[in-house]
Amino acid sequence: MIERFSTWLVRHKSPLLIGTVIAAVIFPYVFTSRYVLRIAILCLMYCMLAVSLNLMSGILGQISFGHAAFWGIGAYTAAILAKNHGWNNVGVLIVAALVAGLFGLLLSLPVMHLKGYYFTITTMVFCQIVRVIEINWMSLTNGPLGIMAIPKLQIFGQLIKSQQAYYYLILILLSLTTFIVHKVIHARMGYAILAVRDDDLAAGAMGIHVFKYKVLAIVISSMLAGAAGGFYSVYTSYIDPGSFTNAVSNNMLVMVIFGGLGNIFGSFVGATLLTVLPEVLRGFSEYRQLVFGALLVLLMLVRPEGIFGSVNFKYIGQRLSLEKSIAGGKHHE
Amino acid sequence: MALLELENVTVDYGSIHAIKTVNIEVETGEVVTLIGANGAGKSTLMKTVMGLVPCKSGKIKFNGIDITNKDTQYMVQSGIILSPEGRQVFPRYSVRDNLLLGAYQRPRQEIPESLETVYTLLPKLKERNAQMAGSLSGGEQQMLAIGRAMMGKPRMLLMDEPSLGLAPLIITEIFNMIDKIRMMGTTILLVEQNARIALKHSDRAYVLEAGSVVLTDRADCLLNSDEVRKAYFGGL
Amino acid sequence: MLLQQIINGITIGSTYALVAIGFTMIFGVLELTNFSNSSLYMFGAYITYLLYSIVGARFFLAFTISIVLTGVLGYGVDRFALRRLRKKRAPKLSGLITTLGMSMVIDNSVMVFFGTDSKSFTNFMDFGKFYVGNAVVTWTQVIILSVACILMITLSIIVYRTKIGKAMGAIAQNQDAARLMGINTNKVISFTFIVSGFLACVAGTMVAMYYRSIETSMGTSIGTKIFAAAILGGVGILPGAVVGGLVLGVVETMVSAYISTGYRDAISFTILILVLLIMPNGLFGKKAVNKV
Amino acid sequence: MSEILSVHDMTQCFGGLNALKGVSMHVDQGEIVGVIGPNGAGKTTLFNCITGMYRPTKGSVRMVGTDITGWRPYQITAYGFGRTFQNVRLFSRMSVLDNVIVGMHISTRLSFSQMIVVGKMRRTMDDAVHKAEEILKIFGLYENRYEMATSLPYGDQRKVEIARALALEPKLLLLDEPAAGMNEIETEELMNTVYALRERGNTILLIEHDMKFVMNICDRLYVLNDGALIAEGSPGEVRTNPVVIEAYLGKEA
Amino acid sequence: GGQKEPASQGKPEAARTSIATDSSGIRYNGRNKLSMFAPLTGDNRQYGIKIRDGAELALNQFNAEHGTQFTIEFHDDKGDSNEAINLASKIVSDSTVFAALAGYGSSCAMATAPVFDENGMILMGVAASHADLPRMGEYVFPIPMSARLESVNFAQAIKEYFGVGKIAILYQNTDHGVQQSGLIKKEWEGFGGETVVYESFVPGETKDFSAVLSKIKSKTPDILFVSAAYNDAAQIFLQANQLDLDVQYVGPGMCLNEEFTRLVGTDIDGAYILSSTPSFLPSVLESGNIDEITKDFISAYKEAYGETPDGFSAQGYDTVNIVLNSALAAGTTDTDAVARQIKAIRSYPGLSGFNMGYNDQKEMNKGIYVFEIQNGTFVRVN
Ligand SMILES: Nc1ncnc2c1ncn2[C@@H]1O[C@H](COP(=O)(O)OP(=O)(O)OP(=O)(O)O)[C@@H](O)[C@H]1O
Ligand SMILES: Nc1ncnc2c1ncn2[C@@H]1O[C@H](COP(=O)(O)OP(=O)(O)OP(=O)(O)O)[C@@H](O)[C@H]1O
Ligand SMILES: [Mg+2]
Ligand SMILES: [Mg+2]
Repeated sequence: MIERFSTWLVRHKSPLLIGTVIAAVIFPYVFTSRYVLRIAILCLMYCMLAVSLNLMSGILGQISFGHAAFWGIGAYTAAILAKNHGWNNVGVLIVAALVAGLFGLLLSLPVMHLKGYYFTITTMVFCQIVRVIEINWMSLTNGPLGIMAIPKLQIFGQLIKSQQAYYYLILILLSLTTFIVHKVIHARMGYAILAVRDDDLAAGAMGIHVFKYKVLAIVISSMLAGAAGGFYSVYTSYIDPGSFTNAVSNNMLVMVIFGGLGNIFGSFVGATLLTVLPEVLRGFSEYRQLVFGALLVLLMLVRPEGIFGSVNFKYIGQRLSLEKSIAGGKHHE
Repeated sequence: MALLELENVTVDYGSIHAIKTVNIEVETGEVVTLIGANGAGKSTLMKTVMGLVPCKSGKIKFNGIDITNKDTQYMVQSGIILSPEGRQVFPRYSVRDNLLLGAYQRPRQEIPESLETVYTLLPKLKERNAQMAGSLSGGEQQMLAIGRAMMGKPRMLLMDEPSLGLAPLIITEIFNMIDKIRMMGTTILLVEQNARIALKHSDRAYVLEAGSVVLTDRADCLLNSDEVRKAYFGGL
Repeated sequence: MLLQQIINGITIGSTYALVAIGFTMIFGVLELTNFSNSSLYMFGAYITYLLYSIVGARFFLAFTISIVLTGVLGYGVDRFALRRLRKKRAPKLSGLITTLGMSMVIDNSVMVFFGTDSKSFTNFMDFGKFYVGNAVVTWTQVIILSVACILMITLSIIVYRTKIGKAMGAIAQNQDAARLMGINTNKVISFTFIVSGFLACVAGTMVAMYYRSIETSMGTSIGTKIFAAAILGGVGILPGAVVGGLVLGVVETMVSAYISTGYRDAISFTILILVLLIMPNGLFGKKAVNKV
Repeated sequence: MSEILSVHDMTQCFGGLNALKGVSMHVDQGEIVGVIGPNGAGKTTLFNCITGMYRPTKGSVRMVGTDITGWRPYQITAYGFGRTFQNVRLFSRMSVLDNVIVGMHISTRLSFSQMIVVGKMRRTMDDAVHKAEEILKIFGLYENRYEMATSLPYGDQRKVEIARALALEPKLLLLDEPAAGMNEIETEELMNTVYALRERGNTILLIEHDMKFVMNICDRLYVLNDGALIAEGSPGEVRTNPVVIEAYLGKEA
Repeated sequence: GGQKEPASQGKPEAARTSIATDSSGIRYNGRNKLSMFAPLTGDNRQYGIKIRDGAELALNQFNAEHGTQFTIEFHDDKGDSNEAINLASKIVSDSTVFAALAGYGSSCAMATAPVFDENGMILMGVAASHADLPRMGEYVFPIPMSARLESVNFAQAIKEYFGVGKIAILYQNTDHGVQQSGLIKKEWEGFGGETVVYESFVPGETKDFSAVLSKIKSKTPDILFVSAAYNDAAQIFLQANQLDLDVQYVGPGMCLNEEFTRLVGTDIDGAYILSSTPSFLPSVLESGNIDEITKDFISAYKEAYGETPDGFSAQGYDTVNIVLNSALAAGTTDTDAVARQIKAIRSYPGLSGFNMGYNDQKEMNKGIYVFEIQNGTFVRVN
């Protein structure tokens, strides 16, 4: 069923894309409720995080249980810059991305030696380390008290405050992220990264500098997460270490796997579903988490590869064009 | 009554029809070969018999009993054993452990004897007894896969391209061995690219093309048939 | 003080070891990251606690039934979720998400049923304490370490010496080939899960007795430590899990005694990463066969 | 004739096992050279040492006069060696076409100044697709180009491997049992392809157990047994060498 | 700031007219709802449930007594500040809500305060003792004693009972723990006392304290002050006992519950507990002379929920009563008017402490209870 749906999606790619863009742009005018907007903003932010994590875990194939660490590093960087150094223009997002990227670089060094599970555990532990530092380094992070009253972002000397403005900001960031990851996959670098995922030994035999591409993918992924963190911090204006835990990392990974490893569209679907679902389940009150867990298991049983895990839109598109050309060829005969 | 019967078996991989209503019979004590080009569906057929790939329609009977889509371990219990395409050895186990796993279903006391038999047939394995299977050379792994299948003491042995990657001398030995085990009463279904030698050692053969049986006859007839010669034997 | 700290470290380490054995069995043997393991550990402790009051304060009876029930739950995790995934030839990662979901279900069921407050748990292994030099050692600590070792030895024998153990390894390396050997993969995997349930219950109950309390977060708080211990010792290597747990415990204690309690985890985990950089396969892991 | 590859005194030990014992050999421009020998003789190991997959215990490898011993595989590939694997190692979640495009990693490299030219990157990739399709046509896999590589039958997977190695446009192509899993007709086709490659100026070093293939196609042969070189020469010489008959070919051949 | 309108307008007109006024004479203007967010799932569920029950009880009693039509709704925030902000956005969009109640923990209250402030809604920090909370907005009010005032009083009490000596402080790394212990340390050193060990731990991730306790032992302090939740505090004292520590144990008010006494048994008799909230344990109540209000509260609570209340229940109870009484006094549910009433509270007969009242900085001030553990129960000694 999903296969047929995917084919349909590919077939109507352009109108769907345009429709989505229009819908996304007019959304805040249709839904003005603060709550709906906040959920929408978080949704878009998690899409950004999921897409960036997908680059590391789905496309490079390095399963990470520590993505929240980069998000947190970005958030803290932005918060500290904005609060302590009065620096609250778009530059903070870039610096947040850079700092997170630096840590990504640090984390990617072990990948030269560590494979599979060993890397995975390293990411898990890395997240823990970062959090412990966030909690303990009082002078920098204000520890468990968190950083509050983070100044709002200033663009062209204009303090942006409204929910709508932040909605558009994250929409732009998400588009940028998607654009970057999409470009990465479809460029020469993407072929190399995918080859490394499938068989790094054979990739080496194709002249691919395996280590370089692993590092590149991880750094890009962590930078994007860092930017999302920077956004989060200026948007909510209060952060504490409790937001960047392993549980949150797990949640991000669930989004990606759920949507389908390696499929960007899947990450959108996964992130959206898993952000909206807990809100929808509010009615279950104390049974909410229980129901959520059960649904997770159930959905995995129905689609073990994740919703779009076994779908490759590029290949569907290629096959469709092939069919078309064959049909066209017959027509001419 | 035939030992193995395939009645109108069809197999799909999603939208790809790999096997299309195939009928095959193998009598007790026979050696039967399947030949066909790449992608004809030979390996798929073998996997289907073993229950590794679901059979979409049709029936597979072994010894008169319907075994369609049963669990693989049930096939092994009833005495069908496959030496699979691509070796599929257990890379982190030693050669000896791999062989012992081959005899997983059999009573403990019979194992030493079988082990000896395999070691005499394939002395290279004895030499490499304690080495990790994953570090063996390609040919050595192929020998191990064959040896491991023999350890199960099958009533019916399915071999998917046994000669793959083996040196000429060993190929000869493997086929001599096939002659020997069929003497002991084992029925054999063989898939081979090396059709010439396979046909020399078998009673009958089926020719598979794009998932269907297009021809079946006695092996020596096929060996001399122009049609087969043109399609499968090179001009050299 | 050093001696005391080493003893403290070994004790913490042996609680990690106790849980890590069961985890490593599934982790290494079946190559599945079983997130529900720490939930089973918590569940086991709670069930013992519950049964103890139901069967009228007969501890060993309660303990035995609890072990069985946790084993059954372990079986359930496999039977009702993972087995279906195997049947569909699902990728290994889907198993991971599934166990994560299962773990949420188990955790939250316990939370709803028992509440999240800590419960006091009587220590039935309290045989007093003795002194080595001026360091204090309790008999409970000795018992926990011994049980960890005994379990490790027993399981090692099962996994490395018996036929079913060999079958587990075969399944981990190549499931299809294992089926072709006539191995009943479902049965073997169920067995593994049942055993891991037993172990989780034993671990949970003993740790509960040691700290004389249980709480619903006991599983999650120990989660990362267990992964770390298992990895440190080498994936799937049972004695490795025990040694990994002990090493982690001692390092942690040393850090918290001589450097900082707050930064404890950060420092001990950094040490873990450094160790892995030098020994990429853990303390006991063999280099993977990588024939080209 | 210029020397493409020369191996000197190559030795490889795995624990107590000596898989290669002081092997020396060379391949010249435009040659097709075969390596044969019984199973476990060390042929694949020799390939692995040449391409940097293993670090030889002793000995050296030179490519067109440059000492490449100890280089990493990707460096060696970039410098001019392309290989296939005995156990097919395709990129399993990529299509046939993409597998071949990965093989063009080196040739599609752009300098930074080229990269900023608008559309240059896209054109390079389009060219790569085009070239890859041409290569697939040679192996009769053009029709299957959008299929997943691992869903192909075994014999075809081997062809994709060769196509992928060819896409590297290597100075020397190393093929490990290219004809395994192919029937006689297909083997003949492959032979023709290899001939055609030689015509195009490719130099090839190959391992093969199919004697017809080897004897017909190779200019020279090296025979390994138990890690040591036991014979070398033209196919005619090797075929009649009693040591080779004893160790490898058997009486019938 | 002037009068601010809630974010969303044009909401149920019908509701607005039907509950315009009632027998109490309050002008609702369509705003008669309290909205609480607290952890109803997750590790802090136990606290959230207690707060919820206390709040619900208070509301029902209040309505019954005054014939008012106040309602209350509860949301689950998992104790997660992110979810709390989601809920805050939801609450401020609801035009029938006039005050929000942040349940457990300061971080949820702190995180949501700007949202409520921006939208001119009252936010009560039911269990948020963060010293900075009152400054987070004009309409933000804490119910527990301010961490700053509490710590000063605790340090005073310790000095009073045990003299100025060597103290070891072990605290949980949460906002509460950090503030409390930091301030106590400062105060203590101001007295001329010495802090020999000052260490933190991450709650929920540390169960074994033997390492740091051995370290404390070697420094031979006179007093060990622990700032932690009851379960961790119990662990720390028990493990200290195992290691034969010879110090005076002093614990925080969070220990005043039944489970704590069950965990420690009679093992730590002689330990002191300092608290700004009272204890509702039967044993304590039997011994002490308690007022009628408390007695009624306990019996009503027990009847409704089958459990004894604790400090959190009392805080939930007090919060609702403070808000509703202020509304009653103001005669309206208008934010400004109600806030003015709350701000003016200087002495309130609450259950969650004695001598309750706000100071000019809106900080909550209370008296301190001192308990000693005797025979496994708390005995009030001041
Ligand atoms: N896992 C799979 N998914 C999709 N299609 C598959 C899969 N495996 C095989 N096929 C297709 O099924 C058909 C038969 O394949 P099979 O492997 O049985 O051929 P074969 O006769 O064994 O070929 P060879 O001689 O090369 O081994 C082929 O068209 C192949 O592409
Ligand atoms: N990584 C390794 N560790 C241990 N032994 C190895 C390793 N790689 C190869 N060997 C051993 O070295 C010997 C040579 O292996 P190699 O793969 O080179 O043989 P081969 O000549 O290619 O044989 P075949 O024709 O069967 O492929 C074999 O006996 C093999 O067991
Ligand atoms: Mg096949
Ligand atoms: Mg080889």
